[in-house]
Parts: sequence; structure tokens; C-alpha cells
Amino acid sequence: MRVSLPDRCRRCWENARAKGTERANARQQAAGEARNGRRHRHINAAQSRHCTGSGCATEQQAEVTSGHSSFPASLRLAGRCVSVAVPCLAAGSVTRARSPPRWRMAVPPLQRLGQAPRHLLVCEKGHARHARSRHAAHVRDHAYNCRVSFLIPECGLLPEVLKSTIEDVGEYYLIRNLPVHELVAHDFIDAFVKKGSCYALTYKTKIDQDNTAALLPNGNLILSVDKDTYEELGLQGRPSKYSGKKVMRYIITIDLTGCGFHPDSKKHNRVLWALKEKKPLEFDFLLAWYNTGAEGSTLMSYFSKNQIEALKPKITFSTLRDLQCPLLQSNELHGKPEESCSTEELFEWLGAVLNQVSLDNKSSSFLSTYCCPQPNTVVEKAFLCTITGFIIPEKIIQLLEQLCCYFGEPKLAYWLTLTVHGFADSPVSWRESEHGFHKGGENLYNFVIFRNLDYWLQMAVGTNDDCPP
Amino acid sequence: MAGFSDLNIPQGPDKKSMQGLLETAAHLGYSAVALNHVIDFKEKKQEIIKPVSPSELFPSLPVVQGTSKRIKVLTRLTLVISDPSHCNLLRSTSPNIRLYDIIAVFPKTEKLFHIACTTLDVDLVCINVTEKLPFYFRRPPVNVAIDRGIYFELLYTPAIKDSTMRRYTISNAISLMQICKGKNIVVSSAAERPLELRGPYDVANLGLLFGLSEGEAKAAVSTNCRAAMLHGETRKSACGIVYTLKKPRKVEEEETLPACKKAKTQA
Amino acid sequence: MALSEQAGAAASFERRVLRSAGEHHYLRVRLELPDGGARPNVAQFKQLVVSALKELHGEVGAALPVDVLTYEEKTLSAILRVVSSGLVKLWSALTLLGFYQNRRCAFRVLQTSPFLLALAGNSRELVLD
Amino acid sequence: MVRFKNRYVLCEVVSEDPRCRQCIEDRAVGLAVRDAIGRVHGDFGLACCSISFTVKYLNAYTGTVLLRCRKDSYRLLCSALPFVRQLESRNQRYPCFLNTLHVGGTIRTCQKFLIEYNRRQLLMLLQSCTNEEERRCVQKSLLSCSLTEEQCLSGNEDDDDDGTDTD
Repeated sequence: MRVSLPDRCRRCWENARAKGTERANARQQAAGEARNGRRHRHINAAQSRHCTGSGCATEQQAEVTSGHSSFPASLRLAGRCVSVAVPCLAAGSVTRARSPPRWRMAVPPLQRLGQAPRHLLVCEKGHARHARSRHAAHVRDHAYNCRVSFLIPECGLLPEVLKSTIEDVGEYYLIRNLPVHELVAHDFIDAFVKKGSCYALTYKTKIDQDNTAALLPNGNLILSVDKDTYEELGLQGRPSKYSGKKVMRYIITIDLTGCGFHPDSKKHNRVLWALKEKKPLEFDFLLAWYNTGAEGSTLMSYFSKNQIEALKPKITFSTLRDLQCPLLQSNELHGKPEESCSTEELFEWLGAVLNQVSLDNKSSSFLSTYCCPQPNTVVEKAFLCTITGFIIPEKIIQLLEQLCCYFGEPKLAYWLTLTVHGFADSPVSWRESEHGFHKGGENLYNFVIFRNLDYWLQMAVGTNDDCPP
Repeated sequence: MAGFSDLNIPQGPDKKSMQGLLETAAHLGYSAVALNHVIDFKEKKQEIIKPVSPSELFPSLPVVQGTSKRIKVLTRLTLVISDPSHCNLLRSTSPNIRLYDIIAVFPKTEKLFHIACTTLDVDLVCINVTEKLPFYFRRPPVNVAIDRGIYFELLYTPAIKDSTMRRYTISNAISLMQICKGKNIVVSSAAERPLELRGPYDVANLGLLFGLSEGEAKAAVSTNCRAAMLHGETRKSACGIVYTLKKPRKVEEEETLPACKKAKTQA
Repeated sequence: MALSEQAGAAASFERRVLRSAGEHHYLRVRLELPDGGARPNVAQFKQLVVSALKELHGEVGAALPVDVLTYEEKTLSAILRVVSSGLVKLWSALTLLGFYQNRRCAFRVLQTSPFLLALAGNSRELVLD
Repeated sequence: MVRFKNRYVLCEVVSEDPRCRQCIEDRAVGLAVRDAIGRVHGDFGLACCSISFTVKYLNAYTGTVLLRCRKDSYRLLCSALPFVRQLESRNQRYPCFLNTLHVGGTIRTCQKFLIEYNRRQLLMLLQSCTNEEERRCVQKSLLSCSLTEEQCLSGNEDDDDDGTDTD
């Protein structure tokens, strides 16, 4: 039972009132419409009006909340009405909005809580023996790899075809305190860069904090340096894409094999002077060299006066027993309900297998609700091999070829996978597209090779990265 | 030098626990820390002592994890001022004050906050995070402070220790963000024990709770700290225009950039 | 035979770009406790994570679906899975957790990623020499 | 000069116990709401909502409460309101719940809404009246109610007080 506002409380109102704004009519209408039950459709209109200053959207909100005062209902509406906003209170409803809102200029602080870092997963499917297949090119473009692992279901031992490849995965070198100008020296360029594929990457440097350098097999030397170093170096570069409004990081690219970089050119002298005298940069480098045929001096003898050591990749084998494997169909990238799993599901499953996550949970279990994607089968054994080191793409291509050959003879397995992790701190990911760390610096790819030599390729990158090629 | 830094490691009498803190900081990936010497004028007259040189305290500094460099240790002086007369100390050219790398003030009243932001020659202004704000932030002094290159420091250790302080930390931080729009913020620890320190990425994520954007939050533990250090350096080196290197090889002169943006020459 | 197979493959080349489509984020964490004293088992560990969430983000936070994918009691390290929109909440709750059973503790977040696979190979922790 | 935008949440206290009315006071309502926010959104929610949170207006007679908070955090507040279970003052505790009537950007919009709302309630009351005395009483109230609206419409020129924080 309510009665009219008594005089006393009218006075209260006047006291408590903020600045009067007169937009009453439009607001009343909007509220009226909302009451007619077509709430959701009006929300956009109301919101745009709301931007001009009136309180329409919120009025509708109030209508609904007063309508069903139960919490979930209001939550659901809140989640839908501003799918760009509010995930902050809508814990239950957010799962539905699959892709978090894209970053905008002015995100209210509270809504940042519900935003996850941007990331990309590119899935391709094709045939390994197709003339125009680009799978090998994708491998070649991803220059720096720290870990390669392959998983073969229905296999307990290292297959014969792979033995020689695994043994010949190639050694790499670690040179301590190598001045960068030695990589620019013409002796080095002529002996290694021009005669094969030379890979170099700084070791134990962090791309978001320190200076980093990388030498790509196409002869480009990439220096990713902070502002101070850039100013001291005096070489031309460009601001990093991911360093924000206030540029704190610059990328300098020097083409060592270009025609403008012959020994007496001005450019060469300038670079040499900058790296030798102006700001002598020194790093620990990981080096690897791949050449076809032509014998030459080796990195070991060339850098003998520096602290150099040759390292072998670490190889581990393991056999997994009674592994739940998802069923895949090579022509169904999206998967089919009840028939095969999609590529994202496989990607997550593979992560679970490599991290030794238990796969047999129930949706109701307390600890973890992760389970193997449906449909799946249990394979009796699966062979997992992991190689860690500084692994060059040429060897990965060889390995990929051999894995294709594995299906040359009839096998029980329907597919196998090859996973390659990149360095989180390398200045490039694929080709020369800039790479940053942000929160994880992930850049990795995974091949699924089917028995009929169809393949799936999944390439994943984190926030500070371009779309893979 | 855009590595992560923690500008507030309270300097205690116990050398061993300090060593432990430094080791944890290095292990977590901080490439620079500042040892904080606090002077509270409320408690008896305290003398400003000469900063203890870190190299004396710690003969071997720990190596920053994942790199081959050693952690860098700076000295910092924090003055808790509750009365305008306390500011005179900063104005007078006390020789001992000049020896510190970073100078911070902790104003207790609105008036002192105003003075600290607008006139005092300091690098950091501490924000109270352990109790309800005794005053509202006003835009003019904050804007002046941002123009002068002075940074505001938020601490996160109180938020770990206690639920009530956590509320005040977040709420005061958000109030500040509404005024300064996320600019010129430094987040540091003031951790007394190794288990109160948090990794730089964790702290950057915490910045999101304080109302910073992702970029600003990361800057609050890296580039802003660097800027504050450089701001402190300008006090020692003739406004940062001329900088003398220790090696008698050469004196580097650089263009007259604004002092706070000055690139630092490594000795 | 081989030719026809190739033709079929050519027709079926397909590329999908999934932008921020991952429903989950993964965190590799380690709990640091002072030496000695009880170590949580996996259920207690999960309880600790949920209580941290509840303290900082209330019941809404505690309702976030968090999965403990792996847990190793010896090293107190675990892999957590959380819906993407809850990453910041979970992370901040772990950061601000200061006590386990009235003893000081600290959660160290070693790695976060939208891809579980990325946690398997962290180049920052790699010791190559 | 940037104004901090606030949100005003108008709600009514619904209780079966008539004695609950005596509990409706600034402190009790504020505490109950804070408690609910603390439970639902934890320390973080509480910290966000506590910035400029006040009980702006309160009418114990009709059970209407007007709350103010920052625009950024009003969703936290609104979502916590259904979880207010009781009001407590002077060691008395009465179960009740808060029913959100309106969320507005200014006090004025909330006031207008409330007048309109009360008028509707009065009309409903009028229909259920049984004797003439009651009927007259309610009609009188109805008239005074519309009069209030006229008054504030005419009087809004001199009403320049900006209740929000500026600087």
C-alpha cells in the first residue's frame, strides 16, 4: 500500500537532487516501449540514444530487473544487452560470448577484467603431395624453433624410417659474448650467409626487455633494440608495432646480402662503425648453419677464438599406454558431431597429452572437467618423441617428409602429429613478421598427417603477432 | 633499460633477509630494484644518513633469471611529510639527499600533496594504500606532476597482507586513475619478505584491477620505473644535459632533450 | 590413381582463421610455501584457488569454472584452465593470495597462454647449454 | 572540467514484516548493500563500489531507497542488490529484499520515475477502495502527486546544484 509523496519527503528530494536535465519526454517514451515487451530489440536504439545523455538503456535495465528479480535472469540480460561490455559481472553468461570483445580505444576499466588477450589460430588443410601445397614453405618461413615433438598412435617404438633423420637432426652452436659486428663482417657473410642458410638468434635475451638480434637465412640481420640503444646506435630502423604510443622499441633490419652492402659501401662502413665503436653490442648467440653440398669452413673453426661450443639437441622418447585419441576425418576441419572432432579440439587434446593431463574426467568432477573430445577411441600405445634445441627448418622438413613416408607401408594409425614450438623471444615469427612477447610470446604450429597424406596445419600465435602466412 | 624494476624494497637492518629479497627479485625477473630508506618525521628527529652503497652491502649481486646480467640496485629515500616545514629539508641542498638515486615523498594532507606535485624536487609521490584516502585527488596538481615527470607510486604488498587494506588499495588506486587517466603510475612492492614479492607479469596483471590498461600496466613496472630513475638522475647530472662518465675517456654531450626523456648513457 | 587423389586434395584446400576463439586460457603456476609444514593435496589446492577467487571477486568469482588439469604435489606446480573472460580475475586472485592455513604463501604464475600446447614448450625455461 | 558520471539506483524495500520499516535508515541500508556486494563481488567489487557510494535518499514510509555509485561500477551494484536478504539496526533483524525500480543518470530522472510510479500505485489503490472516505483521501493524494511534478518542472531553472564531484 503506497500513498503519495508527503511534503516532507518532497523536501528531501529537492535536497538530494542533482542537476536537473530536461529530456523527460523521450525517456518516457523509451521506457514505455520497453514495457511492451520488445526489450531486446530496442536495446541498441536505446543505447545509442543513451549516448546522447539520457538514461534510456539503464531505464530498461531497471524495468527488467524489477520484472524478474531473480539474479540469473538479470544477469543473462546484462550479458546480452552489452555483449561488448560487462563480462565483469556476468560470470555465468560469458561462456556464451565465444570471442571476447576486440580491443577498443576507450574500454572502461572494469570491463578490462573480462577481456582475454588476443590470439590467433589458423587452420589449413591440404594434401602433402600436392604440387602447390605450401606446407613446406610454412615450415621454412618459421626460422627459429626450440622444440619439435611428434606423436604416432598405434606405435610403440621409433619407426625405422625415422631413425636416421632423428640422429641427423643436426648440431648447433652456442657462442658466448659474440660482438654483433662479427656477423656483419664480410668474411662471415661470404663464408656462411651466402653459402647456405645461416641461422642466428640471441640466447637468454628477452624480447620485451632487452636488446635482441637475429640473423635470418635470407641474409637479413634483425636487431630489436630499446629506445636508448637505438638512439646511440644511429642506424635507421622503424618503431616496433607493439610498443604502444610511446615508442620504446625499434626494429633495425640490415640486408647483409643486398647489393648495397658490399665491403666498401658507405652503408657497410656505417653499420660496422655503429656496431663496433658507437655502441658495441654483445650477445650470447645460438647459431646453426645448413649448406647443401659445397664444403667450406665450419662455424666451429671460424669462431674458434670466441667461446664456442657445439651442442646436440636433446632427444627423449616415451611410449604412452591406453591413450584416448580423438577420431579425425581429414576432410572435416570443422568436425562433425558424432563422427569426428574439430581441429581446435584436437589442438587442445594434443596440448593435454604433451602436458600429461588426465583425459578421463567427468563434467561433474571437482578438480577438472576436461575430457577427451568426443568421439574418441582408446589406442593401446602411442609413441612420443621430443627434440629440444635450436632446430633449423630444413631438418623439420626432412622429418616431415619421413613422417609422410611412415605411411608408405600399411599402418594401424590413421594419423600422426608433428608439433613445433618457436622461441618466445625471437624478434620474428613467420618470415619477417614482427613478434612480441606480451604475456606468453607463443608461436607454434602443428601438423596432423593422415594416412592418405592429407594434412592439417595449425598455426597459433599470441597477442603481439601478425596473422601467420 | 626497459627491464622490469621494483622501486621499493624496504631497507632493513638485517643483511641476510635483504639478500634473500634481492635473490627472489632477481629470480622473478626484476632487472633493477631500489632499496628504500624511509624517514618519518613524526617519529623523533631523524637524520638523513648517507645511502648505504649496495656494493658494500652485497658483495655478489644475484643474476637475473633468464639473462646473464646481474640485478641492478639503486638507493631511494622516502620522506613521510605531514607538515609543510618538513619540505624545507628537500629545498635546502642537503648533501646527503643528493646522494640518493631516487627521492620520494609521502604527503599526508591535501596541501602537502599539492606542494609535492607542483614544487618539490622529487621523483615519486607515494599514494596511501593502507587507509581510506584522507583527501580527494584534484586534477590540477596531478596534471602538473605529470607534466613535470613525477610518478605516482602504488604499493601492492598491503593488499596481499590484509583484506581491508586490499579494498583501500584498489579503491584508492581507482580514484587516482580517474584523475590521472593511467599516466605516470609506478607499481612497486614494499615487500619485507620474499613471499610478499610478486613477479613482474603478475604485477602488470594486477594493474588491470587498479584500472590501468594492459599497456599502462606493463609500463607501470617497466618503462615508468626507468623514467623515474632517469628523473632522479637529472638531479645529479646538471638537469641531464651533461653527463660525465666515470671512465675518463670522453664526455658525452647530447642534444638538449627534455630532461626526463633523456637517454641514459651507460657507464 | 595418384593424380585423381591430388585433384581431390586441391579442391579441398581450406583455411580457417580463428580470432581469439579459444574458450579457455591456461596458466602454469607454482605455489611457494615456507619450508616445512603441510603441503596441500590436489583437492586442497583447488580449494585454495577457489577460496582466493572468492576472497577477491566474491561468489561470482568463485563460480568461475577453473580446472586443475595437472598437479604435482612434490613441486606444488599445477596447470590451471579457466574460461578466457576469467583469466584476469583468476590471475589477480592468485597474485593477491597471501596466506595458506595462516602461513605465508605466494603463487608464482610461470606462464599463461590461450593454447595448452604452448605450455609444453616454454623457450624461456629452456636450458640449451 | 570533467564531471564524474554517477548512476542512481532507485529501489524499494519489500518485506513481509511491517516492523521492518523502522530499520530503513541510511546506515542500515548502506551496510546491508555493502555486505551483499562483498559477498557477491568480493573485495574487488566492494572497492569499486565504495567510490562515491552513498544512500542519497530514503523514505522509510514508502520503503524507497536511492543509492548512488560511479557509473563504471553500477553493474556490480545492481547485480548485488538482489542478494540483500535482511536489514539490521539496533540489534533487530528483519528479512526483506530490494526491488530495483529504476536506474538513472541523475537524481532528477529517478525522482520523475518515482512520482510516476507512485501515481500508478495510487491509481491501483483507488480501484481497490471500499468506502468513500478512503476514496477521497486517495484522490487527494493523487492530485498532490501530479502537482509535485508541475512544481519541479517549473522550478528547474534555479536548480543548478550539481550533485556530482567536479573540479
